[in-house]
Amino acid sequence: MAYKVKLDIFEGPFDLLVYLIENAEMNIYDIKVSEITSQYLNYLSLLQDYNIELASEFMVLAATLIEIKSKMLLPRPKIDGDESAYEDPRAELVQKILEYKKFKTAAENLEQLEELGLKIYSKPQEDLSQYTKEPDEFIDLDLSQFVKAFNLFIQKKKKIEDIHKRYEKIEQDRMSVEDRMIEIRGLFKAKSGIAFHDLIADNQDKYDIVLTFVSVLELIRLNTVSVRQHTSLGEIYLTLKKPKGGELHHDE
Amino acid sequence: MTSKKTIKSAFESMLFVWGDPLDVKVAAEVFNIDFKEAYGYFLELAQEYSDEGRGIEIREIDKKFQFCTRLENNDYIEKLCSPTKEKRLSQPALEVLAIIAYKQPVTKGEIESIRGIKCDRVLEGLAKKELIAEVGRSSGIGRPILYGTTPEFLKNFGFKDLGDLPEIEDIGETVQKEEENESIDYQQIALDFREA
Amino acid sequence: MTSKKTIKSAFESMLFVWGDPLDVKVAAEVFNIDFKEAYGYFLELAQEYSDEGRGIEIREIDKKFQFCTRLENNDYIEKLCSPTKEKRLSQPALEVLAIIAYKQPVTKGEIESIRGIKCDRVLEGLAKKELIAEVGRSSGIGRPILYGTTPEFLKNFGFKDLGDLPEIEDIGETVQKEEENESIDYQQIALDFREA
Repeated sequence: MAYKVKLDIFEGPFDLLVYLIENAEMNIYDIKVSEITSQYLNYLSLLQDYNIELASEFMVLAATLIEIKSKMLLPRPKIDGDESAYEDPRAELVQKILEYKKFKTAAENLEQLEELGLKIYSKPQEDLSQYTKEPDEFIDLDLSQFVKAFNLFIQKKKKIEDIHKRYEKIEQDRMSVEDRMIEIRGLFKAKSGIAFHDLIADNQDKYDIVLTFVSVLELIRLNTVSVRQHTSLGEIYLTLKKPKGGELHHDE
Repeated sequence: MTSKKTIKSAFESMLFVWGDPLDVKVAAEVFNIDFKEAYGYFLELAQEYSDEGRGIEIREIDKKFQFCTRLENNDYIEKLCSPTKEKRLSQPALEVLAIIAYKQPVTKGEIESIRGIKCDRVLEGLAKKELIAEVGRSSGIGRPILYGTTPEFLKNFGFKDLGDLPEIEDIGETVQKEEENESIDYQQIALDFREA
Repeated sequence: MTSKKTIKSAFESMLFVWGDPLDVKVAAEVFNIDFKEAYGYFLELAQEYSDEGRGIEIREIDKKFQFCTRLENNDYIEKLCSPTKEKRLSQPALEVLAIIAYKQPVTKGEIESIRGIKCDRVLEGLAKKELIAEVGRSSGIGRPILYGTTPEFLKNFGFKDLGDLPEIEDIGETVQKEEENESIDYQQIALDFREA
């Protein structure tokens, strides 16, 4: 049977082989290797006659076809008379052709979808600059950062505590007992009796209260003032004692 | 003759592809119908989009029609188009956030006594970012506001719930280790003080 | 909270302005809703446009949505104007693309072994058209590049996602079925051959 050579550039050796097989209307599972090989080789030489550059892969498949053809000529070795144990030399080629055909069909499907796709239009993006305003703030946080922040804080706090432990608080210069005694005695210029409570202002701290109390005790010891308490835990009244000999003096 | 439905659908496609205001006359020519008929279809389409409250509308400009967005959606478009800027929380903000996360519900006073510094501005910022919120009032004097973290906080850190917060004991250990390493520095500082 | 109607309307505006496929995730963020909710709204919108036979449709591509024209209106659009069309792919390009689409991620070597011929130039062309991209490296010898298809591929061929690709097994079966049906013919032809 004469076949007409189509002078298309085939995409590859498999493409050409599939074309030849289909053109010869052969069953893929029962390729007449001898026939297809000679067709394949004829085609290659024809292409060469036309000075069409052939990829080396076409030659590789030619060699494979010739190899299969020669194997087919060999008598089938019968292993225990089991025909099924005989491996058809064409098996691998058939698999490859099927695999290729599968994707050739897939490509044809894609081609149709591409054609449909080209008939659907989307629109270009609008000028978004008219909508863009100040960028939104976006808080970027992760756990490690969070833990780190907390650690840093605890460290800082411990450092401060540590420093507190190691250093004594330096007190400001405060009023002495002597100064306070002079102050209290001064108060008696205006009145003869003073309630202890009146010596302590509301805003005074422990130091001031103790200072006042110690100063009063000292004044008693020096006999400068006398104290009276009418009820237990009641108010303490201070009165200035008449100085025996004019000025106050330190006895002992 | 082409059905009204087909023509109207085609007009929508044409408006969409054309982008600019589409002349009714030009559109009418595609179907060989008169101006009045085409104009009527455009008006019908515009009415449909308007009635359905669609996010796109068909507006008429001088016997031409054009797709455009619904004015009311401008804010959302702006939000879509505005690039987001990454903003990290400051150290004070992270500290306050950590204290609230672990001690919630907590008052401003408690936070300030832990940090030893005022934190009104920081609280304001965190509340604005929706990481913390007022969760109630303390029964204490002046009934101060109690603060707690929000679901936004959980989302930001990828926490499922507050149980996902790292154990505070673990944090304590880490701190102690680091403290030991740094104890030499403290002594040096102590020396400086005495000499001064 | 924003009403469903408002969100859907805003999504339409956003789709329109954006033009390109709009990521559901990005749209969801504008309203602080979760992906699933936003995705549901987009599907509803797409259904509405489709049900109403609108001239514009909302198509899904890889978890993104985009407005596009109705396929059936192509002729009218072309009558109105001649939109610029992308060049169609060559036969080799389609084959390589098909292999990549079905077998991704796939190396150049695998593609070449199926087609029996080198495909460097074809790959280059497809990558330039952004239909395929390098998606990683194989763990095989020489760590060859792995190729996969892109969202642009899905868009151009009208696939929602890769699951939309026609089943490749079906293709195989079709081949086999046809072969079986036609086997009688082959035998007859075989007979002819012998006679010839």
